[in-house]
Amino acid sequence: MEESERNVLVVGGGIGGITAGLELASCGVRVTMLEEGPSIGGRMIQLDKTFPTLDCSTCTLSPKMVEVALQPRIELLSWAKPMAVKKKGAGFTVTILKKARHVDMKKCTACGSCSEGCPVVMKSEFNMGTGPRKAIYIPFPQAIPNKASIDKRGERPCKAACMDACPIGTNVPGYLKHISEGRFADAYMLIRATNPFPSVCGRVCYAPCERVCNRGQLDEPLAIRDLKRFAVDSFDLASLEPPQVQKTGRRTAVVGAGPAGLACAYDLAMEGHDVTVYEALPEPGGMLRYAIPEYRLPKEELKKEIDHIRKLGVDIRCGVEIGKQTSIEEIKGRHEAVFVATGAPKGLPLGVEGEALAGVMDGIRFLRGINDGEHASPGRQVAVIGGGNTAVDCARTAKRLGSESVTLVYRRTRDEMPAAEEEVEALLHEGVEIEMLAAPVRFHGEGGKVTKMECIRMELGEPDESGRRRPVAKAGSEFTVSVDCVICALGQATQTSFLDALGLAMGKGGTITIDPATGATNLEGVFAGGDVVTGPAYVVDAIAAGKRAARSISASLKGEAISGEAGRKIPQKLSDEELAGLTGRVQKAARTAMPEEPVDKRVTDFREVALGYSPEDAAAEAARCLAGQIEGCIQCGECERRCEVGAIDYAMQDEIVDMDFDGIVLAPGFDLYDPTEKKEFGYGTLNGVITGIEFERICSVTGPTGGDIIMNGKVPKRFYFIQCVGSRDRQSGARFCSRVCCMYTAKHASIVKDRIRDAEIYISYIDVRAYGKGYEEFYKSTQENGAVYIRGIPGEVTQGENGLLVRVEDMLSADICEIEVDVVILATGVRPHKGIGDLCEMMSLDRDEYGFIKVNAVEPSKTNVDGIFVCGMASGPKDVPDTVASGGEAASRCMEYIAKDISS
Amino acid sequence: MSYTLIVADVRQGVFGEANLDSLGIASLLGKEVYLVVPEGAYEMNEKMADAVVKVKAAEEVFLNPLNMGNILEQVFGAHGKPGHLVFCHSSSGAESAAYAAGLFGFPVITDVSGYDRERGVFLKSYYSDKIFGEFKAAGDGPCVITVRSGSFRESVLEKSFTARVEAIENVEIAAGRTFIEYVEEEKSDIDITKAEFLLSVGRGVGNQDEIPSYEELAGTLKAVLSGSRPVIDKLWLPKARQVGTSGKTVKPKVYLAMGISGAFQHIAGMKDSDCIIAVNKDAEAPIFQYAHYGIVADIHKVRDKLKEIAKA
Amino acid sequence: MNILVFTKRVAATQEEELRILDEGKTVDLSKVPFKVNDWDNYAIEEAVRIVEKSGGAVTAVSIGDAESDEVLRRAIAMGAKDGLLIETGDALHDPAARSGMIRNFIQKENVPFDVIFTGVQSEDDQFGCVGGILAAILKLPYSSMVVGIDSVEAGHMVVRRELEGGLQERVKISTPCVLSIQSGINEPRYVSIMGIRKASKVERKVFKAGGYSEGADAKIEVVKWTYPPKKGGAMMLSGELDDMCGQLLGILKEKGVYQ
Amino acid sequence: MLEQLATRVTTCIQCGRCTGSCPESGKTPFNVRMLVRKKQFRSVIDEAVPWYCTSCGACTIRCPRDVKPSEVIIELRSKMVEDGDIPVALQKALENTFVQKNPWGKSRNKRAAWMEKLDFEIPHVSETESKRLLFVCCIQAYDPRCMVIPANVAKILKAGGMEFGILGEEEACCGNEIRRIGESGLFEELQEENLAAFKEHGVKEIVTLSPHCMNVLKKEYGDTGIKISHYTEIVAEMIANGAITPRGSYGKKVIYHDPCFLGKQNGIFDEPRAILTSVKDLELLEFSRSREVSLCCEGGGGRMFFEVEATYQRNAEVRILDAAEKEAEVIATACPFCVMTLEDPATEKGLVVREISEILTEVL
Repeated sequence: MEESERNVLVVGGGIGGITAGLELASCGVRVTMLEEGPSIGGRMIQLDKTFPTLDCSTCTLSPKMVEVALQPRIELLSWAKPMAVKKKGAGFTVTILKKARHVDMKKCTACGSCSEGCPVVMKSEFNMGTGPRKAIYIPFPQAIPNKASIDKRGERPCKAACMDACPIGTNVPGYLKHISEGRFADAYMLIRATNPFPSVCGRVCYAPCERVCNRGQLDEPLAIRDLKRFAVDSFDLASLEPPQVQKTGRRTAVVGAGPAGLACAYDLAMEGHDVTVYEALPEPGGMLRYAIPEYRLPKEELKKEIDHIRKLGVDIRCGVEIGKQTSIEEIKGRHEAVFVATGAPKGLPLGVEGEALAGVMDGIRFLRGINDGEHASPGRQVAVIGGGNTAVDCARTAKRLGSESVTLVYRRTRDEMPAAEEEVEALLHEGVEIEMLAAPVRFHGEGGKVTKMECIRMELGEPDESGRRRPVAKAGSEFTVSVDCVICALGQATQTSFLDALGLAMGKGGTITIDPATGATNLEGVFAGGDVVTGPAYVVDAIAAGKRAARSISASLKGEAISGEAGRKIPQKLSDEELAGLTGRVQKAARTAMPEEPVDKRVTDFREVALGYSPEDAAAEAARCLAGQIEGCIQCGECERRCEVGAIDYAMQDEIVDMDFDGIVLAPGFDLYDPTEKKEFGYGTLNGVITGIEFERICSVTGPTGGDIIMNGKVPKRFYFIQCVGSRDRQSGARFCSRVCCMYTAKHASIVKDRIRDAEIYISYIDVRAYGKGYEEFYKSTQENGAVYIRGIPGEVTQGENGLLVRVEDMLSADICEIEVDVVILATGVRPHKGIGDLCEMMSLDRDEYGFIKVNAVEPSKTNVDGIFVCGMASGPKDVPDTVASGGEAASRCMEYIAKDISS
Repeated sequence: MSYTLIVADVRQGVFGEANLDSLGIASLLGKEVYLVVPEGAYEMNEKMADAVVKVKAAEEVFLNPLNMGNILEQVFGAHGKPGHLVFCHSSSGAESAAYAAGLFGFPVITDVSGYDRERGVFLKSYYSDKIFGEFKAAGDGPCVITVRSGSFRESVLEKSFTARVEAIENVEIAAGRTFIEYVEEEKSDIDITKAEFLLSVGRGVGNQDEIPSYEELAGTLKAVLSGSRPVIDKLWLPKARQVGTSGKTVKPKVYLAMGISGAFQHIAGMKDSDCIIAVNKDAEAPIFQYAHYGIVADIHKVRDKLKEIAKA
Repeated sequence: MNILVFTKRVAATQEEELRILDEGKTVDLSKVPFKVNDWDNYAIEEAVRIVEKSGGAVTAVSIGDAESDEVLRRAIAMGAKDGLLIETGDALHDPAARSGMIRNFIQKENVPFDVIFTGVQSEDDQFGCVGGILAAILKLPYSSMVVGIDSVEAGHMVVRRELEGGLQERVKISTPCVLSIQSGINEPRYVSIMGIRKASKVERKVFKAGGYSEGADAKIEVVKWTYPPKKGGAMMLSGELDDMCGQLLGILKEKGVYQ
Repeated sequence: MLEQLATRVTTCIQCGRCTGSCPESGKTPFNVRMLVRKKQFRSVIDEAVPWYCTSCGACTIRCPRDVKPSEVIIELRSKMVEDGDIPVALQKALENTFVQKNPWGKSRNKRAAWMEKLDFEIPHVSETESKRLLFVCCIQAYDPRCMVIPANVAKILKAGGMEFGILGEEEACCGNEIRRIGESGLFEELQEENLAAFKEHGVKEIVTLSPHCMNVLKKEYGDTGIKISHYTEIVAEMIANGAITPRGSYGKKVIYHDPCFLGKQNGIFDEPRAILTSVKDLELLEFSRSREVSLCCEGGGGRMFFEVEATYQRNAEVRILDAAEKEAEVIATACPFCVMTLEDPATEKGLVVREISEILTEVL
């Protein structure tokens, strides 16, 4: 027959459908093959071996699958199924649903890095749940088409505002998902992917993510920072070997070993560049090391992070003061790029009379002294001036050093205090008082030591440029309090005099002016970021600045144009409708409180206040994340971030198309009986009870263990196979024999014998149905190889002391045996495919009493509808050879039909 | 009507203790007491009756109710009809009493356990002792009564003289029924349902090694040893010895339960015993609700003490 | 062999608390269920076994009110061929009266028999006399307390009688005769409700008692019904071990089981 | 009339799942598969054998062919009952039931004697508005150990604000066990008597105490139009909707034993557990053989009234050993038969058996 314009639809990509499709295509017919799942191959590709020759199933089938992919007359549509069928002349118009796979098949290279990063772990359908897969996945290496797809089962109920709010775009939903499912190390690594200081951010980050968390609209925001801390605590960073990176030999320098500098250094080192960090102080860490007190961020934790950066090859040189040991020009000359991140280390003076008296000190210096190991009490009656985090740190520290009374004096009210709310809360808990709407105007002293502080009352006036209401002194409201120590924590300033020689463009207040998108200064090769650019700000902003500079430096070193980061999205709130929709769906649950050291204990020393979650608490808290409430992809964006070819498309939509065909071959395959309802066998409740197809996956070289029979981490020795589970069974509605179980069980037994020499094997049967050539012989040899066949089906499987207890009557002796085994394998019978009902309805096909497609007895591929043919298990139980034969038969019947159509 | 005639209860040469009850009621009836016995070496206190009529016939002949008619006719011939004709309420006594009552057309009241002398009424059990009836013979003719064992023993009055002895020389032997032999019950295993005195042990015996010493106690007390289910289940005693719904239902005169708490199934098998004595260290044991007498004590100590006293 | 078995419907009082009414004149049985007399059940079973083995027929006879038909149906279900009811409204407490009525009935109706079985006694009145009196007035040999029928020959039977203390006597008794059957002689078969329903289809003849009461007057009378002397719960023996054991042995002696 | 439950012996393919499921197989001569086979071939059956069945129902539930082996056993027994070949103890139970409407032969007049333990009156069901009947059941009406159960349940229902009444002396044995013993005629009589009483008093709803009663009323009395529940269903609901709240604490480790007639045969697994877990400080343990694979205590199918001639470890004892291994202090169950069978070996091991209502009453 010559090339025709005939088109045939093949529904189902199992061995039946493949056979029919290839036969038809080889006859010149254009074939459209619909596969409901991600890949063709059907059940057969899941098998380890085929019966009775014990040929490798994959070896037999995958060439045929490849042929399907290469056959130009076959158009393979995966994730596709028919929706409606209309008769059109002698042919049909079929409405086909093509489900969105959210991956552009043209771009996807099947590199697998998307799956690697995906935090959503699901059960692999291919492995029958015996192994995992990710929400973005390729079901198995031989898959056709060999493209990833995203298992997106529902719309994410929140908008991941957390990620948008985070200056470094931390994959919050991703790591929460990991934590909620107990994969704590994965959670840590996901955090670490964008953040060289998880331990710091898990403790002192101001958590902009939590402020925007949309769970907060429902009940309370997730404890994102605390969960990060949990992930950090459960990971031993010291054991993490830094990745091997290809060295570029490019030399870069970072000035200032604070968070911005170190973050930049880390990212540069990860790119393979040589990095030298210059730090004036004796230890690296900047403000993290010298300003944040031990009870909030233990030095040890910080040291671990910095050690890891050093392990990466970053050369941190401390005690090197620019302008003394070396000069900025010299550094610039020796390196191809310099990142300046010297921070804002200078305390701002108060500017009132008596500031020079002994006992009046600068907050930053005070904290630095403490962090250097000084532990003398600053005084009995301490006043701390200021309302920021530094002021709060000073006050809580003073309390810990034994000061009798500590009072925070602040110009505005508590609402305007820039310090984090929970810090202020803790401060009050620990017994520090806040004197609001007051400002010192004068210090009085005796013998050069401060004794009294004179303040004035303030009131709030018009808002200033910061948006806060400006405090205005109330004339005549002066009052005096006794003090013996005043700590001023009003703010910090940069110290940039050593840079003067460079000629950097400077902004107001001594900050360096940069391109905010790239971090570049006016000088080529010089970048800046952190507090030296912004004035005092948050840790995570500094880290972001460091990372931004590293990105720009890397690009410039590669000779690429320095482009800014793609614009960050603005965190979105939930609309009222969205919120209403959630209210019914999501159970309200309060945020899990972080356990803390009791107040009476903690104010006596510098131990860390926040104690960290237990794994259970952490998992429970993380499970509150709205993104994690849906099954499948949580749209955390990790794959998108990793995909180098930009193939990910979350917005991809399902497609519905109408196509015309001259004939249809149905090969939808079958389902396996779910033995859960047979409670007595313990499937789903007893560990070690599995189905035959699950066992097939465990045995398979393409399975989760690479073909080693390992269950629960051990090689099982004692096997019990139970046949006829859900076959010949009136109670489960299937009185028919499934035809394949006797032989696949024999096959399993011989696979076990082959791989585990000393295995004990029992097989319960009613009667062994070994029809045809080679089958009976195979059954015999299985027996001869030592499988014990027991005539009689067990009544129940229970948990024994050292395994599973199978209770069975050996009917040939009428003895009741209790046999202890490691594994019980249920030879589950076959059932009509669950989609067969819809299929038959849309095509007006008759079904038989068991629900299979009804066929003509003498033309076993013919259905009651002319032009629609069926092959494989869709019409009743068949083994692989019979299915292949039926595929061929269906193809030839279909050819006959469409040829008639041509000739007429 | 000047006398009370007692037909003696004898068996295998023994003049049974039950005769004391016949003699007792005869004393209460207050008339001359005539006692009919077969001639033989029966040990009895001949001061208890006014006259003893010795029947020259074998014991088996005497005990055959068919012959009793002829014996009694001879007594009546000599002394006239008695006011009351008294039998023991025993296997043979009851048999002969009924037959004699039929033969002579006398009224009969059986199983008499009390007598009200004032009102001349006999107390007879009804409905398994749940109710008693006060009975009286209609008319003034002779009346046959059978007396319940143990009911009148205390009323026996010893006469101051030895009874005079009379004899009946020839007894006409009826052909309708003849004695063949005595049969001891088959003793393949003891039938606990037949025992009058059961010593029953339960879980409280603790272990199998204790069983022989309870067997020994049973021997000393001439009791039959039985057990509750746990003891049988553990094969400490044979199944035939089990008392309870799953074993045998027993109604001995005395049921001495040692170390049996009184599971419901067990109680069902023994609650109708005449006298239940329970020994248990648990004062709350349910068996005490069914027992007539109870001892709260360690059963092994009680066992040893009983043996000690019984042997002394 | 034709066997006539007397069976009586009696009040099942074992579990009941009985009340005496009308100052001792009546016992209230209005709420008490009724059943077949246990001893009669054994008698019927034994009779049925004999005819099953050596031929003949069992005829069950009951004296009582119309309800007594129940025990006849039961007897038929067990294997009796016929059921005869001598219907009387009054309770006959006097065994002499019962026996007289039976004699009159047998003679008047010419009821054929080779042997008459009765239970040793009935559960309600516990007289244990009907068999003996009946034998005497019919001038037939008699044996009570029959716990075994060893052989049934033409003209005689060999039976075992239960004596005290586990002893039995074997006697030869010529037929026709009257035997009072002791419980334990056999294990009566269970009579299912289905069996009783089937038996209902067999016709039972009813005779009015009035025709047989001549010379069967009561010879004794009930003066009054009384309650038995009250028994308490368990009397707890107390004292030292010696005392308690001593008292225990005393009780054993008193009960006559230990000398 | 009970609709005859047709068994399907001819469809049996001799797979043996029944024997493998049977709590009596192996240790006793009872082999249910063999009996079905013999029934197929009408072979002679040893008279002693069918009486081992505890009617736990596992065989029937698990039979893939719907042969209903436990009904086959009833059929075999029926034949034996009609022939009078029946163990004496069972015979007594049947005769007692015939006379006194309870297998123990206790006075029918004392069927409401358990109420003496109550400090309030329970009306006759005809005097109630709801026409809701508390069906007491023989063992709980008479056995001193079990009499507390109706009293407790009555207290609990009252506390939950539920109105109910009883039939008192008019109540007859439900007949569940009688039917299983094979005395179908007697069962029908009991059924008729009870149904007549239900009808006469317009009973609309029945709360049962014993799962055995519930089973027969629900499944074998035909379509009565009466709502039948086990009390645990009612009480669990009361707790769920706050009608009653256990206030006291029960600081013990409690293991729950599923009665066959409540669990396996009627699918009530969660309600008793819900009641137990609602009790403060009560630590609920589970047998490794629980719910659908719970081990039968051997109290059913007439086995309460007679015990077979066998010397094997009784399931009740196995159960108690399992409970002890799980370090349970209390074995809770919701069936009087289970209480009776479990209590004896439990006492020996120093464990306590409690009907759920006993625990609940303690903490209410």
